Amino acid sequence: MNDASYLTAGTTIRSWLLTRDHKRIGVMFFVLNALALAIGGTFALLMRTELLHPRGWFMTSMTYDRFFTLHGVIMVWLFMIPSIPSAFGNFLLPLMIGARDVAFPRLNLASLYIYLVGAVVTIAGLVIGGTDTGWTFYVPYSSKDATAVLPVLLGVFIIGWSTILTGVNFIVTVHRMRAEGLRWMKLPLFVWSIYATSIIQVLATPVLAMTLVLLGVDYVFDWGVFDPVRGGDPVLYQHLFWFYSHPAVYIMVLPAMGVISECVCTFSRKNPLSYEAIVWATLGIALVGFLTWGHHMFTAGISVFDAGAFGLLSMFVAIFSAIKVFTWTGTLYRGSISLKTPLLYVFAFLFLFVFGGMTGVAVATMSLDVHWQDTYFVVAHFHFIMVGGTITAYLAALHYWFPKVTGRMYPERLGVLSAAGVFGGFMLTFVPHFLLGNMGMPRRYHNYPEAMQPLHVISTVGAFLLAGALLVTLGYLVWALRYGAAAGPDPWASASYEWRTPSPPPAHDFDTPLSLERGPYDYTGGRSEPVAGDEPRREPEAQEA
Amino acid sequence: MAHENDPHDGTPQPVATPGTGVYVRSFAALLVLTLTSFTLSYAHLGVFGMPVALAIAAVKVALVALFFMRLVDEPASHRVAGVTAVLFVILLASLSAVDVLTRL
Amino acid sequence: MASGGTRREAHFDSLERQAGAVRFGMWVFLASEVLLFGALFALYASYRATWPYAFAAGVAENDAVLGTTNTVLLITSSFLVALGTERRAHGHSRAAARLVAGAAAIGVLFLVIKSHEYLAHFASGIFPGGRGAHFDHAPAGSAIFFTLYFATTGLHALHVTAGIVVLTFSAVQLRREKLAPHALDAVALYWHLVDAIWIFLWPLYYLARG
Amino acid sequence: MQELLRKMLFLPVEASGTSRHIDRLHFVVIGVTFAGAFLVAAVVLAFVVRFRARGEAEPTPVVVVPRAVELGVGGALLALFVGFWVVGFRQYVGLHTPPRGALEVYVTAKQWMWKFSLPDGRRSAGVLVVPAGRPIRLILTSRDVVHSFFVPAFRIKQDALPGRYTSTWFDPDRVGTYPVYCAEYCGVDHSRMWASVVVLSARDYGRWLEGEMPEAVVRAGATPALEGGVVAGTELTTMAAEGRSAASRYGCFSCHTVDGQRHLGPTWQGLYEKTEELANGQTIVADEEYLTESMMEPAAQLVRGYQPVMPTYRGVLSQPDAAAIVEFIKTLRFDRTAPLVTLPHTQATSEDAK
Ligand code: HEA
Ligand code: HEA
Ligand code: HEC
Ligand code: CUA
Ligand SMILES: [Cu+2]
Repeated sequence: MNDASYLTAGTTIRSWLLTRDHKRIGVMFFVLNALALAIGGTFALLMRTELLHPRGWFMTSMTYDRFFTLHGVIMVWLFMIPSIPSAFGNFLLPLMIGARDVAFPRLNLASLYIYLVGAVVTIAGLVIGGTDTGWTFYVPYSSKDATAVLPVLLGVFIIGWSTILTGVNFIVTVHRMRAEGLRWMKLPLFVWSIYATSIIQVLATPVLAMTLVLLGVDYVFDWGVFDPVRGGDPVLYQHLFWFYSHPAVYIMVLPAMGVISECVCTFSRKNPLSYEAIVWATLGIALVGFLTWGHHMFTAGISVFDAGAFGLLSMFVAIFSAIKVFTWTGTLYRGSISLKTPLLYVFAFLFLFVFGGMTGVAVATMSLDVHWQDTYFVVAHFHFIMVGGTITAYLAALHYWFPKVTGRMYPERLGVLSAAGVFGGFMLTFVPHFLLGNMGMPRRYHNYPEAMQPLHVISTVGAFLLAGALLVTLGYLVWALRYGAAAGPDPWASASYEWRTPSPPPAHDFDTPLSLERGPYDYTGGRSEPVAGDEPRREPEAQEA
Repeated sequence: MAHENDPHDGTPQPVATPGTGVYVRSFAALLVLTLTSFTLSYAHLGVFGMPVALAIAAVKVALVALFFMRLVDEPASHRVAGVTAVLFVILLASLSAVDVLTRL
Repeated sequence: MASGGTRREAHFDSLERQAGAVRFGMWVFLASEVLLFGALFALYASYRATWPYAFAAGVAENDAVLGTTNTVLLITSSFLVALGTERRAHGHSRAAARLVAGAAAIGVLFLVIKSHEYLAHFASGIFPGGRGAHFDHAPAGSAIFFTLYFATTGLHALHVTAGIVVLTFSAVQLRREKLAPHALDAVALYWHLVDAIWIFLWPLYYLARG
Repeated sequence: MQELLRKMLFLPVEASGTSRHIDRLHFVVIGVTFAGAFLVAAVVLAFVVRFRARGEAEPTPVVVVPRAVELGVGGALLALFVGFWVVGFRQYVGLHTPPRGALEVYVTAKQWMWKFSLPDGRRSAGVLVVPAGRPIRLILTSRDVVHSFFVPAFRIKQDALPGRYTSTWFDPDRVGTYPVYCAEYCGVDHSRMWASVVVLSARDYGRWLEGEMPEAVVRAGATPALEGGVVAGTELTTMAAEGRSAASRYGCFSCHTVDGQRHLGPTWQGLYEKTEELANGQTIVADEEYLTESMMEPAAQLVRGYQPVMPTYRGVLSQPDAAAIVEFIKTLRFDRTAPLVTLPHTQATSEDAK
């Protein structure tokens, strides 16, 4: 049964649960991630509702503290870090390099289950233990805390190993599984971004793992590794935590950037303005991103000298992102632009990411951060990047590859409509946060001065709008699974490799070896001029129809 | 279904190896360096004690990596993996220790 | 991930490619392991900068002779494994099995000495977390030194234990001629790394008295 | 101009010399942010209009930007960002270099209050009184977890760490009362760990030193306590604040909350003068006597629905501490719908300004 799509290559539950097919693993990752997003989002909405009143009105401070911890932990580790790499990356990576699978398929399945176990432990710990430390687990609060941080530490630790294994797998896959003759500089840019992300995952996550273990040991056996009474230093905990967590923010944005690169090129039918610039900027972010962690600690009591070094290095890493933004923008030049939903999300991304990124530069400007540190300005900064940037790219990816994954089209009109809703809701939610931060509203505050109430109310209204638009999206995508029009192998007339196999792809990805004659961004010919090697693969699809 | 086009399946081919000599020589060098380091630790080198000990350790680890782990004749990607990891540990340790050292 | 016989899996074009992928995968994984210990090295650097005197005194408290013995043991063990991979590459599985088993045995010896050291510490009132009679008179910062000492050598000992398990398993498989060279290579790489990490721990915790 | 921008960005009033410098940089950086974002948006828009697809799957030319342009743009932007850094770093160094002759104030943070002590032995909790026109250096530490001393009006913030002293300073030059927030998450009442800085004119400050109570101080001090009298009197801590700190010292908060939440033990919120149902079926009004007895002999009158796990504090809790705790519990009797506190926010009371 060579022609069966990966979806029909076995329909028992067992055939899914024990699959080693990267596509099925990707789909399962996607479902779990979306679930995490929904849970994390629900807690965000509860928080926003509570913040309608300056002193709250339906929870105690203790509950509120638990909720932002739940929200942060779930969004970061259960949703955002695995979202694009483990779901879309898994599905697309082999397709984009002409491989039959990732290098270690069994390990890949193991990553999925490790993630699942970690996620369950984390959520159970958050809910039952009532962890209230925030997602940063700062000592000594976290090691003295009467509530249980332990299960959460364990859960995040477990998820960390899932991330590391996925990273190892992807790095080896990109190095060793590329189709014969596929050179590095011919790889689709999404592959580069996943590759760079994997490097960070492999090198940063173990430091988090170790830090959490030390914290756990502190908590259980009272070893006091960071206890000032015994000569320890709580600030060192922060160093270790941010050595992981700053690179981790690039884990969250690099894959999104890969999505943007793909969508920009496909929907403007253009080669990237500078392929190499994007590649080097991607690697630059991954590597230099390791040297800026101290910018989270400008007011934490680190030395002025160290702070200065981190401030300067932060400026360097920002350049790479800027270069990418300029390259994407320039790619549109002389293209043939079709305003499909994914491209609209790309535009939203560009606008919001520049804002989010530039406010990153602003908070990296040391004297300014003294005012902003731990206020809603920072909350706004990172939601602009993580929601305005990454979630927007995630939605772009979802629409862009939906036909490839499911073989069906989503309804375009509704897509455009909810993209507008997402953008509007987003602005309404998070622009007020900048202003609140300027006013001096600290984060993780359940009670706040009354003067700040109007902005909070606006933000809450926006959050519900945003949630509504996301629900509509979810609704029509589910609808389209069944009723969407059949997509065909390449509905966007894209040149990228993954579109050169039927939609949905067969279980073994490629029936004939991937032809490399046409590059992934070669739009000099248009579609009418079929590329050699494209034809035979269209046939099975035709028979099916 | 997989094996039809690979005649070598299941029959590992002899691989080019560096030969026992390299291993023996590295081993000897490691022992000598260990002894040197041990002896020097009693030599009251003062502030230089630590750097010297670490330098010797670095040489030893290089020997292990290059010859025991065969980095000498492995693809560049393997070397990059090893070197990057060590580099990042150094960066992590130095940028956090610098903080402690330069606090007022 | 290192296990698996000599069979080629469906998604690889050739066995060489598969062997190469496993070996590279192991290297990437080891890079990750290095960073795991990296966190502890960073703590050592920073805390030593804070408490130079206590750290020097703490190192003096450790038995340099035992530490050095352990260093020699691990290097020897590593050497045996390297020889083993060499033998296996030439198809001499049984000779390789003996070498690998020897390496595992030395690993056990290492652990025996290590536990002896721990027990000696407990006996003289040194426990992790700054507990024990020793700390009544020790200089400030000693608690941190020994906590780090126990954490780091403990984590290393865990790695040694894991290494012994896979080495033993490999030796058995080799004896049955059921272990592919690339699988043994991966195990060997891991064991060399455990050795390499100890090569750094040793000066930090046993030699740097001044 | 500066004033207009400040209002547009919702920044609080600038009440120190440093804050004005910092704001100037702020405006430049935010200006560039806006310029960058709208520039990108404008270019995208222009390209979309100009290069809209005219047909299906049109071929397009290969356009590659010359390396020199790339490097030029990147370099220019880097120069701009490094420029931000240079100015920002200098200001940051400034924030860590108090001028000679600054008035030193020791700040102690603990869950969930700020205590101040001056070199002359004067102590206060919740209110810091300083003279305008004189630099003030704060030396901070914490008794428990990490807190952060944040005064928006001065644009300063510094974490207070257990086991260490950190410092920051400000040069207040505008008379008024300015809120202080705790900006590092520190537990349940993190969001109520507030205080005020009262900046007095030199003359008023002199009067205050003599023992008078200028109106601004009275107002700040009499601001109805953030829950439980955290913002207390000026010269000495009130008994309730003392009680709160005693309760925290003795670990009462590991079982009791002050926000209405049931924990191992009953909440203290609204406890005073409440009619309590006991395990033996009787009821009792929680007056001073009952509260004291509950501490000394908890098992004697078990509250219904709780385990007898509370240890006795007889011999542990000193008489003054016990009394202070009772006093503290009495302050927790507030009405939840009334505003907890009217914070003198951005509007520094204008009549105070010279
Ligand atoms: C995906 C996540 C993500 C990304 C990509 C970034 C990107 C950046 N971040 Fe952000 N950050 C977070 C997530 C992220 N951050 C989170 C979660 C926190 C809070 C953590 C916590 O405390 O809980 C945080 C906090 C944070 C702080 C600490 C603030 C504080 O706590 O006080 C700092 C300080 O320097 C910072 C800086 C930066 C910088 C310099 C970048 C740069 O990489 C940005 C680079 C991008 C650009 C520069 C945009 C492109 C620019 C242009 C196109 C130029 C425009 C044109 C002209 C000017 C002409 N971030
Ligand atoms: C990926 C990261 C991520 C995302 C997406 C979000 C999304 C949102 N976040 Fe948050 N947030 C964080 C990461 C994130 N956040 C972190 C790390 C913190 C810091 C925590 C801490 O301090 O420790 C934080 C803190 C934080 C705060 C500050 C709390 C405080 O300091 O007191 C607030 C306040 O408004 C907030 C609000 C929101 C809102 C309204 C959204 C909205 O965008 C959410 C909208 C989403 C939904 C409502 C879900 C609907 C989705 C579905 C129904 C499924 C649809 C599925 C498909 C389409 C496939 N977040
Ligand atoms: C180990 C948990 C624990 C600690 C610590 C603790 N308590 Fe309690 N407390 C309880 C429990 C359980 C009850 C309810 C049962 C009872 O009445 O004994 C209670 C009841 C009380 C009551 C009566 C409350 C009522 O609703 O009638 C007071 C007053 C009180 N505690 C004060 C204190 C003070 C003051 C401290 C610290 C100095 C303290 N507690 C420490 C567990 C604790
Ligand atoms: Cu104290 Cu937050
Ligand atoms: Cu960062």
